[in-house]
Amino acid sequence: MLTEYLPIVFLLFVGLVVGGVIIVLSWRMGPRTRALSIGDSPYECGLVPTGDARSRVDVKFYILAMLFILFDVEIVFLFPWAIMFDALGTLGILVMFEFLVILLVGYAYVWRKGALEWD
Amino acid sequence: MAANWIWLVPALPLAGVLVNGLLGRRIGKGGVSVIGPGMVGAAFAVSLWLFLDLAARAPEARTLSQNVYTWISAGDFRASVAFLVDPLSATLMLVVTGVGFLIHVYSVGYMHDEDRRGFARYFTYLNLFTFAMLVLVMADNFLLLFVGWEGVGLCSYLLIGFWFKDRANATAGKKAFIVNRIGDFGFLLGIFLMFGAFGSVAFADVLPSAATVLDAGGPLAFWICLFLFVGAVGKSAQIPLYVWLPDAMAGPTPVSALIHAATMVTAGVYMVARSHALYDMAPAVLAIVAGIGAATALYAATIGLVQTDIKKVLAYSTISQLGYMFLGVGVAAYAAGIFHLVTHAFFKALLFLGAGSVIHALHGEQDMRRMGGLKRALPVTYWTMLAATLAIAGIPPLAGFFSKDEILWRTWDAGHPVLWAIGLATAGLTALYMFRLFFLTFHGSFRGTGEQRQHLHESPPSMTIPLTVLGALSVVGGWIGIPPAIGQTLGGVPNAIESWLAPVFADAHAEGAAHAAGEAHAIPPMEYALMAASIAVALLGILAARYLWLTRPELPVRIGLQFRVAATVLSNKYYVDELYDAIVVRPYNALSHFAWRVIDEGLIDGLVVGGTGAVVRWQSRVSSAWQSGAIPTYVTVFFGGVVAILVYYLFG
Amino acid sequence: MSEVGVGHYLTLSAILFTIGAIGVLTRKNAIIVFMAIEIMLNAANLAFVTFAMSIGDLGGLVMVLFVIAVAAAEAAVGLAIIVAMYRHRETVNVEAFTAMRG
Amino acid sequence: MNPEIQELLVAYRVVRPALFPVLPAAVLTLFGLLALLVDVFELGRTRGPAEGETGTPIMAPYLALIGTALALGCVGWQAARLETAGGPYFSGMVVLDGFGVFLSGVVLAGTLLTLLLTIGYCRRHDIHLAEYYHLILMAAAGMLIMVLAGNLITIFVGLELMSVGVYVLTGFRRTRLRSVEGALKYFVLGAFSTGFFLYGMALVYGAAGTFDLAGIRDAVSVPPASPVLLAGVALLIVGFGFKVALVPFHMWSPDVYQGAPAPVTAFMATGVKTAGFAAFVRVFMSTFDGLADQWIPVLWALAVLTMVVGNVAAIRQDDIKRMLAYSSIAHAGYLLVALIAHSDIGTAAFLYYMAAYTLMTMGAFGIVIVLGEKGTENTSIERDYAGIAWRHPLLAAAMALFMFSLTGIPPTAGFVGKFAILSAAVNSGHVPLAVLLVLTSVISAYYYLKVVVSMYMRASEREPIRSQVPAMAAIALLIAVVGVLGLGIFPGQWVEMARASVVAVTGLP
Repeated sequence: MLTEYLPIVFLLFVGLVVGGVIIVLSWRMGPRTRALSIGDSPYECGLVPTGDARSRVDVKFYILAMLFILFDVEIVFLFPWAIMFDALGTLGILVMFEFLVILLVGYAYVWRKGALEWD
Repeated sequence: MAANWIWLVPALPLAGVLVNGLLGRRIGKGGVSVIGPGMVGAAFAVSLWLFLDLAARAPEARTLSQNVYTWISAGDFRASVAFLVDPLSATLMLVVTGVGFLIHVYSVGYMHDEDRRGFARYFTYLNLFTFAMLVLVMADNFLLLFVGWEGVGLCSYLLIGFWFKDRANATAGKKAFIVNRIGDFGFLLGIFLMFGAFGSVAFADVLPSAATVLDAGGPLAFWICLFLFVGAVGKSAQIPLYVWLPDAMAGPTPVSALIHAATMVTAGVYMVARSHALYDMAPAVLAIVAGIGAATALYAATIGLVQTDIKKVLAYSTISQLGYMFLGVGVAAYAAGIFHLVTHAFFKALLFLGAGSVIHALHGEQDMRRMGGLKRALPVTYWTMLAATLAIAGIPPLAGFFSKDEILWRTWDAGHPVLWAIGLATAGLTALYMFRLFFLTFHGSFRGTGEQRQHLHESPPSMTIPLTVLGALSVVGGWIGIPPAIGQTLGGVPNAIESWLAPVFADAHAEGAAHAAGEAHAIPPMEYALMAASIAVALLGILAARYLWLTRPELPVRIGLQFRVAATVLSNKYYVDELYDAIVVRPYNALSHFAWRVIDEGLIDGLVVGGTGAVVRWQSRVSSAWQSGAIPTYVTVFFGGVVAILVYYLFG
Repeated sequence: MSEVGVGHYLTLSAILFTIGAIGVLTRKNAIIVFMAIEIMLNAANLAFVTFAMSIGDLGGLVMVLFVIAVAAAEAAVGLAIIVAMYRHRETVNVEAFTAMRG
Repeated sequence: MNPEIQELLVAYRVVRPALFPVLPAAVLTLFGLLALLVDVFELGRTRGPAEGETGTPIMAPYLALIGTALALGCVGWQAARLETAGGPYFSGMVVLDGFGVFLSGVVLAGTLLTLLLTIGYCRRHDIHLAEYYHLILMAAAGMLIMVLAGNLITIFVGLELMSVGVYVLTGFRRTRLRSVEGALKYFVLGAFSTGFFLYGMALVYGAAGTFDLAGIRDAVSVPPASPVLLAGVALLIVGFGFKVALVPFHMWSPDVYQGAPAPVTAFMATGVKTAGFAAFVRVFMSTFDGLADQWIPVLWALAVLTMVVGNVAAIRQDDIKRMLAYSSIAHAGYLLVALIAHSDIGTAAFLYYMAAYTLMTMGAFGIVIVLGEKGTENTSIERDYAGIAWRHPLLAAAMALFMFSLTGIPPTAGFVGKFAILSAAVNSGHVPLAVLLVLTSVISAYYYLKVVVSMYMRASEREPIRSQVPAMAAIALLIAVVGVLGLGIFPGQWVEMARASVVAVTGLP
């Protein structure tokens, strides 16, 4: 049954090869564009950005956003447990407790480091 | 039981290493001067005891061994730290500890200007060298032999670069080490092939079964022996891996005497002799050994003739003499090769130490053009050097005569007249360049500075006593190997060393064995003729040297200058000289210079050593050119690797 | 062909993976490079899920959870590194960082 | 008794035996978290010299040391109880066998030495963050998980735990451009390789229907191998090849090694490499055992490239960290030869070499670390190492020993290790590879020797390095010296241990 997937492997392969060859060729033969070229601009398609792209958003925003992602994603481990809560029993509770304790240490760290304070 | 105490022999110098290395600065120069030589002296005493113990046994039972511990044990593979004392290794042990002891004593005087720290460091290295060399000669398997082999290389490297303030010394040390690694590479491959064929690397397993496991003349025997010989070529400075030895003279002179003349460089000869059972299965390799030996002997002798640095002359002389030893083992005259190894250790160590004494007296001067007339100021050095020079020139009844002549005779006897002729020519050259050195140094008038003349002095007793002892050995050392041709006329004096070594080489060629055992044997008249020839050649060389550098000291100098033909024709007296110059000396000098400047420095040094380096450096540049520092390049190379592997799997 | 089957998902996964890989190769902006890597990881996730469903094994799904969690951690670390880089050179062009080479 | 408590006890009885194999990793995690917590609540931390300035963490380094030592003790316990150890643990996600326990020991020894060297380093370079120790412990825990993994998922989780920690550690000196640049390069390429690695896992999973290593082995043992499986194997080679720095997936390593703080470099060169190779060898020796004919040629080519490029490129380097980076690439090539030998002897040689390599590399980096001064790490071989032997004779002698061991000169650990690999290769008929190994070792003599020559035979032309050797670093160096000599002169029982340890790998459940 695996041979059915053979075309996919080949697709993967041909895609990688063709893409790779084109890139290597253009990299080797094309003119050298150094740093700070168009490739760095926010919209490489040529749209001229209006205003200063570097209007600063407070870095705390990013930190908070990153922290949110981290803690948010850990929830994925809670869903399967919640579904199977009954079947897993006390052992499940113990394991999940341990998992949460580790998360809590992370939380305490973030809190004590002041990452949660807006000022 | 003597066998239980074998470990003491290497352990004593090792103890010296520990004491000098760890406490050297605390016990001071006095303490170091006692411990350093003392430990080696004690090792000599134990070796002597073991030797006597062996000698008291029946010839077949002359083997002692001691297993200290199992070093590596991996599956079928076992290598032990185990020592073997048989006639061959006992001989070498005596040479290493005996000559080593004398050189240690000498060093106490020679190095007395060093500060406390340098002094302790020097003796630590020297003791370490002795330890490694003993491991090398006493090992009972090839792997342990290799350990000693690497160890002596390491010490050699450390001692060459001892005075490291000098950049040239450091480079020389590095060169020695790297050239030796090339040799070691061959050696290690040889050991692996051997392990593949025999399933063991112990002498006791490999050597007796060589004849059954290997086909005589087969490819396996050929490659094993060839690879081992590559190792020997590196360590014993033969063509084409000899380039490091002349440079190695940058180290202190006693080091040159011990390592680069008497012991380490002869390890290759020992190794070939030790594995003679393998070489007997590979006659083609033996022929290569003999050929390279003879070629090196002649080649190095020609270069030795035009050197002006006293130690360089001796260095090329050592290479040349090592060539003799390989010629000997190459014609399956293993005992003769070892015999020459022993006598050479005596007289060459003495020559180096004598040269050291001269250099010491002249405060570091090594150029013979600025010496001369030192006979009066350095009487002990003079007389002992005379003995050594006569010995190396091959004048009977000194040591060199017997051993060299034995090799020459066995070469002829084995049916190699060409190699014999090369050997004979080399003997003449040896006499020529050695007496050149001798006359330039001790005779004539002093050519150094007035200040040097004021400070001329004979060396202290710690230096002259070893000189005297070695001088005596250079005179009588050859008597242990008096060939039957002379021995029988003297009333049955036996060839002691051949019969002593006979049990080790017993399974060599049957004809050789009979010969070695000293059985009554019809002496072909040819042997006397050859003997006479080599004495005549040696005398000729001495006379020529006397004429060129003593009677007419201006002559060799003028040879090198541009010559005015008209002026020379005027004088009848010079006419003969001119002819001689034109026909013999000038082409010869040109050839020597060619060999030295072009082949030695240009071709081998520049092309082989330097060229390899250049190729590697170029490769290195190419490799790191890819390392552009830019992430896109890295990603691309990475991706190229992925694609290559996928291509292989999906289409390969 | 009307039914969307395993083959389709895998094809999509392969295409995604290739797009991601080529994105890493061509883009100079570190953040976009990083996004391209995330596309590669998600292509692998798609393949895991597809295989898991076609085989009827839950392992693939479990793997996906781990990959998601790890990708989040990598994102946090990666962005922090990129920010640190920006502070040194005022640019996020990956070609601009060649202090070490050879 | 309360029924809830009884239930907890029952659960505990279920969990307890399962914890046994992961005990060292658990101890590391616990102490890692403790180190972080204690510090963040400002316990065991000196006050900063002025208001708002941070003080020095006092407890975190010791907690890390104690945790590692305890974990090492646990590994010893595991080794002692190995024969009675049952299993499978965590449904086969984790396997406890001699191979894993041996390498756990190697990893933890490397971690311990790293910590001993780190403490003085941090003090000297004013790094006052407890996170440093936390990250080292967590990365080490990841390594242990990788080493004992019996499942591709576990390998992945361990790998990422280790990698994420090391990415951060690389960029830890964030005010220094090179440190951050190294981190960026490591991160971008590392994440890129993770993509391939994961896709490879997906393909193998698709072909075999399971992530379990033993299960995969059963599934793939029936030839012929499908292209999907082979593509998966290829991508796994890429993933592992990146972590252990095989050419052409090595490009990151010189830059990263040079940029990272020296103790982190040491940790990467030893721990990361050990863990990467552990999983690599386990997967290919046991799981893909039946596909040996398929992967040996590829690894063969990689080994040739790795040995040649690693050794040749090292010659040009003047920065000692960079030189050691290329050297560690070269050593990865030697280790790969042991894997290619594809035999018990080869795996035993691999184990032995890994231990030897860890000790000698750690030692070499240890010297590099203690020769650093505040503000500069002093890494130029020509300039900073010239004439060291005068001022620091013991350090120079130790460095020379490590260099000789890396070259493979007897009687050091490096020689015995190289010898073991060579004999394994010859035994399996890979004579050309063995020849190349010896040949490239000859080349390597050149650059290792350059360090020794510089130390012993060059006059220093700069201000003398004023460097006190911290007591802990001295202990670490002493351990390394004794280890390198001990493994070289008395290798017997170690070789024996390595041999005993491999039986379980090839006979994986």
